[in-house]
Amino acid sequence: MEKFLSLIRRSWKIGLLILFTATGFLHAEETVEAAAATAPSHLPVDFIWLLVTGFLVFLMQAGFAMVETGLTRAKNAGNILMKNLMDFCIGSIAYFIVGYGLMYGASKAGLFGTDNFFLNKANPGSVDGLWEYASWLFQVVFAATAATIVSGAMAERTKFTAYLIYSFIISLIIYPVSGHWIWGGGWLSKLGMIDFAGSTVVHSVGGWAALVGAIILGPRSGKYNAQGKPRAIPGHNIPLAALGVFLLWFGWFGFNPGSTLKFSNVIGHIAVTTNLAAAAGALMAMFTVWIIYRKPDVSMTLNGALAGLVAITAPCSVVSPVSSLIIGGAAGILVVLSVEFIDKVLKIDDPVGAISVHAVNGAFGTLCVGLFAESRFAEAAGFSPVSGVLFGGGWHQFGVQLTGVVSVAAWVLVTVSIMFLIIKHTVGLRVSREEELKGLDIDEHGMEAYPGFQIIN
Amino acid sequence: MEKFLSLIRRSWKIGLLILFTATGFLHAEETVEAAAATAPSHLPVDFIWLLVTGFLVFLMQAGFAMVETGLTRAKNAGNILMKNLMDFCIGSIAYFIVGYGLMYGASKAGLFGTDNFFLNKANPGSVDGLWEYASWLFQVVFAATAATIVSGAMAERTKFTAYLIYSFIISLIIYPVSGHWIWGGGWLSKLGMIDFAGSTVVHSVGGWAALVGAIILGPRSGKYNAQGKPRAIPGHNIPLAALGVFLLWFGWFGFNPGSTLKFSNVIGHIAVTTNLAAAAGALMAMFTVWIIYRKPDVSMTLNGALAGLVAITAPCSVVSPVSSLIIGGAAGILVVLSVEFIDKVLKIDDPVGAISVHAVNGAFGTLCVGLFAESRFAEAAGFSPVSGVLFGGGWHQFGVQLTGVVSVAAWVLVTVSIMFLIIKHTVGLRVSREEELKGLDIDEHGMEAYPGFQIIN
Amino acid sequence: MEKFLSLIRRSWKIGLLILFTATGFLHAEETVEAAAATAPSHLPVDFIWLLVTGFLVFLMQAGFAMVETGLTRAKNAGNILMKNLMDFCIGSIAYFIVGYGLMYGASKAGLFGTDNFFLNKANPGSVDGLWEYASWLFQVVFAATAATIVSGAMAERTKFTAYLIYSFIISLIIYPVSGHWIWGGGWLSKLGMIDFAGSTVVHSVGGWAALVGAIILGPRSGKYNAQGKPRAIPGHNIPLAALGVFLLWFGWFGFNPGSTLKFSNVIGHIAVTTNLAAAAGALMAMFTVWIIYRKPDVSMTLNGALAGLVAITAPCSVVSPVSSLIIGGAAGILVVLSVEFIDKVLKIDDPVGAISVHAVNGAFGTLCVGLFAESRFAEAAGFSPVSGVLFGGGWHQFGVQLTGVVSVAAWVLVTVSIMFLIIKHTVGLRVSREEELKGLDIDEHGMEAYPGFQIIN
Amino acid sequence: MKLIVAFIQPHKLEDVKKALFKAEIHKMSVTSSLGCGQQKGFTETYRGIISEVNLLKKTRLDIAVNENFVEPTIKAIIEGARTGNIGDGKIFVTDLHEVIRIRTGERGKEAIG
Amino acid sequence: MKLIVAFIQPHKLEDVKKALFKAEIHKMSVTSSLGCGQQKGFTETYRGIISEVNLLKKTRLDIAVNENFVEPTIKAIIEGARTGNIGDGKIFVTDLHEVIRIRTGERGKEAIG
Amino acid sequence: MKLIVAFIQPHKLEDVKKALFKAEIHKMSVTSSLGCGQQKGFTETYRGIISEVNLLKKTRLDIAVNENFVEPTIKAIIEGARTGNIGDGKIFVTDLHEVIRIRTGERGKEAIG
Ligand SMILES: Nc1ncnc2c1ncn2[C@@H]1O[C@H](COP(=O)(O)OP(=O)(O)O)[C@@H](O)[C@H]1O
Ligand SMILES: Nc1ncnc2c1ncn2[C@@H]1O[C@H](COP(=O)(O)OP(=O)(O)O)[C@@H](O)[C@H]1O
Ligand SMILES: Nc1ncnc2c1ncn2[C@@H]1O[C@H](COP(=O)(O)OP(=O)(O)O)[C@@H](O)[C@H]1O
Repeated sequence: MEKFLSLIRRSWKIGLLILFTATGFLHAEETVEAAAATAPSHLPVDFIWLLVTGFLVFLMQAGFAMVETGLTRAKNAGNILMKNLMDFCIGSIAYFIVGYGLMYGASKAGLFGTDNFFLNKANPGSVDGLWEYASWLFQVVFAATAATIVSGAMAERTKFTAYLIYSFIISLIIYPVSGHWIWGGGWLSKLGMIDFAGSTVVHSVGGWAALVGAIILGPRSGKYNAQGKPRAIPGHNIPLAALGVFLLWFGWFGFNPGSTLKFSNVIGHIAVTTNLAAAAGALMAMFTVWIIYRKPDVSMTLNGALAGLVAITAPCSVVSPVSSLIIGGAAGILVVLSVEFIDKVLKIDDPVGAISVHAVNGAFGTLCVGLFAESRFAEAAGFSPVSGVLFGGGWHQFGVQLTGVVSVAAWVLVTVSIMFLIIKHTVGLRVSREEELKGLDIDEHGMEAYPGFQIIN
Repeated sequence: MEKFLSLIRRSWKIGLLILFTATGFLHAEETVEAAAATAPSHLPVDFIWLLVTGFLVFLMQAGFAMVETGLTRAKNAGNILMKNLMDFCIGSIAYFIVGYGLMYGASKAGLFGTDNFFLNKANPGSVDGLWEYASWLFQVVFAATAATIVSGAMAERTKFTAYLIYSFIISLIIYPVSGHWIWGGGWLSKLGMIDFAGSTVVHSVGGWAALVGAIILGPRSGKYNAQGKPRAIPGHNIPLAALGVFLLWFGWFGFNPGSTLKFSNVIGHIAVTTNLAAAAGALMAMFTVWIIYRKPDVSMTLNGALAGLVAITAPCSVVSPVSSLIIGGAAGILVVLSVEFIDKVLKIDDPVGAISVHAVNGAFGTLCVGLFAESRFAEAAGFSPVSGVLFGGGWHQFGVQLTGVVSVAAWVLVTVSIMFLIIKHTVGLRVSREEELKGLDIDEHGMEAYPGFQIIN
Repeated sequence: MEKFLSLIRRSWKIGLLILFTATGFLHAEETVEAAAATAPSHLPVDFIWLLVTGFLVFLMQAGFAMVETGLTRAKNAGNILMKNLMDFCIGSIAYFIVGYGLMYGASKAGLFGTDNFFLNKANPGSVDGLWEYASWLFQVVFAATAATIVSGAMAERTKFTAYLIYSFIISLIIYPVSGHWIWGGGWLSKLGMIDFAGSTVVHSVGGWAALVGAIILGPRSGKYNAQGKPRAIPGHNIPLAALGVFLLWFGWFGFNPGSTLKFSNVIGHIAVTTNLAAAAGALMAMFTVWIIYRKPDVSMTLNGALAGLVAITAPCSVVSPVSSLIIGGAAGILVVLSVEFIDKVLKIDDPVGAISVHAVNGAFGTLCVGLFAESRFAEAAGFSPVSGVLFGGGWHQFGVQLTGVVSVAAWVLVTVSIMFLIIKHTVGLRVSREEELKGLDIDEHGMEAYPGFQIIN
Repeated sequence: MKLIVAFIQPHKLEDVKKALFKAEIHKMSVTSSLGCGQQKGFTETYRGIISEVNLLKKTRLDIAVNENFVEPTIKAIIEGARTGNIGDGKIFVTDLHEVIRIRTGERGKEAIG
Repeated sequence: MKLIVAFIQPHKLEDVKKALFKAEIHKMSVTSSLGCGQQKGFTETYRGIISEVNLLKKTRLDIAVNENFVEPTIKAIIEGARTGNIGDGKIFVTDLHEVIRIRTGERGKEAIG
Repeated sequence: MKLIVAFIQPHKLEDVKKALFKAEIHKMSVTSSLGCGQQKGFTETYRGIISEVNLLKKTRLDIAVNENFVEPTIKAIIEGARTGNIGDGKIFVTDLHEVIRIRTGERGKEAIG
């Protein structure tokens, strides 16, 4: 019995010890009962995981900036960099003031959130209150990703002030509302839509906005000749663009695995599907251009990697590695065909391929959930055990996904059209032809990106 | 009773199991009692947090290198890169030999540390001994940040050997001593000074040293005309500079949140204030130049983001997000006015704006603790519950902060002046006018940064 | 007794609570007994550490891409970027299909693994099954590092298709087999060889392959004059190369500390030795070139940092910080002499110094384990308490290390020679002289890396 | 034969090329250059310093033609480059003593086109 | 005196330099340029667009020589640059009125070499 | 009219411009160039290889002037560029047949300034 009692004593001590050390914030004097009651809902590993992955996603801003700068002309480099920087700065503030509350606040009819503006539910007095800060940080870098996509499609001809206004509005209202539908407990999430890391929530939103912007702006002067045939306007710094893709890929390891939103054992699986889809995307895009045009085009291959990443973003946690190869590979082919189609048939001028990468593959990836999901992965990732069409789950989930894709597209296309048209008829959306020919750096910013270098065009 | 006993058995097993797995280093054979006695003072999450954030801070070296290279001329690019690389290499060694001990060793009268040179308190035999390594790693990247700031202000005219000597001395003595005062348990920390992540400890130290260096060196030839009017000498690669700012911002998510030095639930809050201040800094700097000079200058906006980051570094853990917006925004305005003042009134030539960003805003940020601190945040971050002037705390804390700012400035200004004057009169501080005109790359390194590119000037 | 019972109840509650929150995946309904039985072998901190460090290692792909692009000519920039991207993409797939199984599957006579192809042991149903994914992710980025090294040595003259084939084969078979010997439980690991993070497993494998490739290809045209004297062919973008080195250094903080493969308290120590060796490597390389050629050459100093990193990779966990300074410093000197020797005596054309950095210093670093290992570090890192020659351990361990170095070299030299010779006589290994002179970008990819810039050569 | 050297606004290059092609002048060499002319430069603000940039980016064309093509070439350049604003550029005409086509070794009028 | 201006294929520069050195012509100036000539440009595909690049990279040489060196210079350039393919380039020769060596102020035939 | 082409040390450009402005010559075109002259090149070490760089960076000036400005221009260039060392550069003067200001269509002496 003595031994027995000592055993108990020990076990009690150990329990307390671990609780104490593991959670950190509990004071030893508190009674154990109380301790159990205030047990942290968010563990240190949750904080660390969410923040570290959020930091990686932040670095995607650098990635986008480099890709977009590299794939456009030297004379507009300063301008595109400023736009990339500013959409993050303005977006951060808009998302702090209103966006986050609209997305994750208490839901009004499943349509939008209604509180937690100015992060006012966050506070330093409790773990939950502190968690709110970490959560905002993670969400703001996603909001900024959606915002920054547009700059690429509208590059080399958009007025700087117009872009600032656009940045504010998309992060303030447009992104948060559809985000609420899927991630904030809104109606699409209730329907059972799965968009794990945001093929639709983030990428399609950015992509559709990019589509509208590129259409309303019209093509860069010189992009189409009198007969409507497209001309190539090569990007001025391919190494920078490639660096950008590597940074984006790196950031995506935050984007997808971090979307568990707290520590989970599935993070490794998500990293694997993410990586394989990107690899397959680049590879298949390369082979596709190679076959069609006889040369493995570098910038298109770079787009292929991004297409794979965008497509796997929704299904990354619910599909097998082999499926991720298929999804990524298909995305790689799709992006080439889509760039072709948009450029040559629709005659929409998208200098960096943003529409094909983010809108088209965002939609494609979201639908892939309905095709490739496997219940065993879905369950491990914390979803209900859905299966896609190809794994015996029938067409229900696909229908749900399609509903999500279409309704978000509709929301963005309509609101963004209104926004851009208002901007166009007030401050103006496009620089003058003169300014465009000289380059936006000179007139908008009074500078050159590479003074001293002899550059033609 | 049987059920009861089995419950106890189970609970005992679980306790042991968790202890075993969670701490990792305890051997199963050790008695539980002993285990409790040697409970680790540093948890796995502490190690991971400290190291991962330290790694991010390391990447700031790349950020500084890119910013400084981008904002200077192509003919000096190789030289500035070498300086950035070398101050880290030499600084690492100096900080290993002496610096770390001087900063964090047993305090001598609150003035400097006296042991732990060559990391000799670190050892692989205990958690505390192993922690010492992690701690050094985190600290050395901070030391290197202080050192590297100077290269920007002294760019394009400083002798390479002189710079190597400077690097060694600042990391060996100058930075560690004032660091000891505030972070190493020295007299300022005893006064109650709060400099959470180093607006003063790191940035001001670098900034004041930069000021002295720039003054003693004198302006680049051609910077001021005969009438003393400044001429613009544009940086040669703005995309590189922008990339550098993104890398710095990313690294700052290690710099500030990591300065908890172990896991803490406040890391999310710190990340939020850091991000908002940077965003506000960039935005306000942009609007300020825009109003004054009619153009949103890119390089100044980049400086604005950095100014916001430097200013929030001291108060990041003790102020609210809204305060961080104000602090960052003010820093953004301040940096523009300061660059103006230094360039046009003081006529000190600082090619990248390092003095304005790091010294001026480092001081400003440190004082902001005395203005904007709120007890609820201070407490959560582990400080005594101080409040700033604006939150009813009176002027005491402000006075303490001011004492810190002034005394560190005095320490650095005096020691660095002596150092640079000695260097000047021995090995020489500045390259010849001829060499400066040709570019430092040719004469100091026998190379060009961009061979093959046609570059004028 | 009432108090006693309540104590027990509490301890039971706490135990369960912690178990529940800490492991996440256990369902409350499961009996405690069962829970104890399936206790996770892999903790959250293990997952986080492995994945985050793996992500950092991924970023080394960007580092290699930038270093290799920067140190070669503008006319081949697109090509080298594509090669860097593609070896990762193809390597990922090859390593998924076969490589990983061959390296870590059940060992056949200590020679190669025989199962776990297509990651088929991974599954979402258990912690171990999920761990397998994380583990693959970490391993694939190492495999890709080995693969990508070769592109630098073979730069500016290798056919793109030949390179794609090479990439596939090295990640499919060559790297995994020797990797199995040392890391997969194969014969060298049984001999007791210590190659903590892969000086031999990763770097030497890449380096020897690079050597073979560079020999079979022959030098770039114009590299040696009629008298066999080497000509300098300067890299076109030194800032990019420097950025690459910073990214590699950053990634190495994942490479070495992450090679604990799960959380361990020694990670800080490893980060310290890694950092000091890199610093010493850069410094000593700089002084060495400075003394020999009167100028501190930038690209050689960059190589020095990498040499230090490669050399410390094997011994990072078993040597003291002071030893790491010596190892790194020696590596810095060695790399300069080796570049000299290879370039001027052997007359092998290695544009970026890959052979000297990875093969020579990989071998050197592996041998350093046998010289500098200290039992106290080895033990803390989980090895048997070996000591090197200089610390009283005698020549045994050195002999083992040497065996490893030689046998891996033999394996790689033979298999890679066969592979390259087959490629050479089938698809062809080298582009035509015409194509080489024009630049590979034009003919292989139909593009230029910097259109618009006026570039000579 | 004459060598015509023109300095034009960089963003007018496309228009000038078009005008030249229309005039059946297909051969030329193009370089980027910095110019100082009547267009006194513009004021750039860089980091708060208003600086007079007096070396403006220009594009230089070198066109070798036979005598009868001199005026059409000049006309085409003017047509493509003129906006009526300062900075439009200048055309210089020098005598060309000899032209040799490297490929064939042909000389003179034959070689020029 | 004559000023010889040649536009050659960039990758022939080394060979041309060698040929010139052999002919004892050591002084020259080299610039990169874009050229439009008989070589009608190649088709590049960029992002799936087949585009006719008609401004090809060329290297421009400016060589000032005394009369007796004109033909050797032309010969050397041709020797180094000719492949027989379109795109080999052109050589233009103009009269040189005066040459001044800045260092010494020397003029004319003395100054040229 | 004459076209003056000068190759000078890049870092002398500012001084030369100043000297030209003082001599009231405000119009010019500037290009960067590589030159091979009496200055035999310097030895660069790149990665341990001592290599003779014999194409040195030079700055090229093109200045079109009326006859009476030829000597002042030459003098100003020399004044700004001369250091007395090898590498100071050269000035070439060719005849200028015609000048046209694109903006106005003016020709000749009027157009040159
Ligand atoms: N006298 C000259 N010598 C050399 N280049 C000249 C001369 N005059 C003009 N240029 C070149 O032509 C460009 C345009 O000349 P500019 O005077 O601005 O045109 P405009 O005559 O229409 O005002 C200048 O930037 C310069 O490159
Ligand atoms: N009439 C011309 N005026 C100016 N430059 C010319 C002219 N003809 C040729 N060039 C230059 O010479 C280069 C080579 O000429 P090209 O016609 O391609 O050679 P080839 O005569 O062998 O076909 C062109 O790219 C262009 O730069
Ligand atoms: N004969 C020439 N033809 C063309 N360019 C020349 C010639 N001589 C000199 N140059 C140019 O002038 C530059 C300076 O000439 P250099 O001989 O170095 O000057 P110095 O006569 O003072 O020694 C050379 O680099 C080259 O660009």
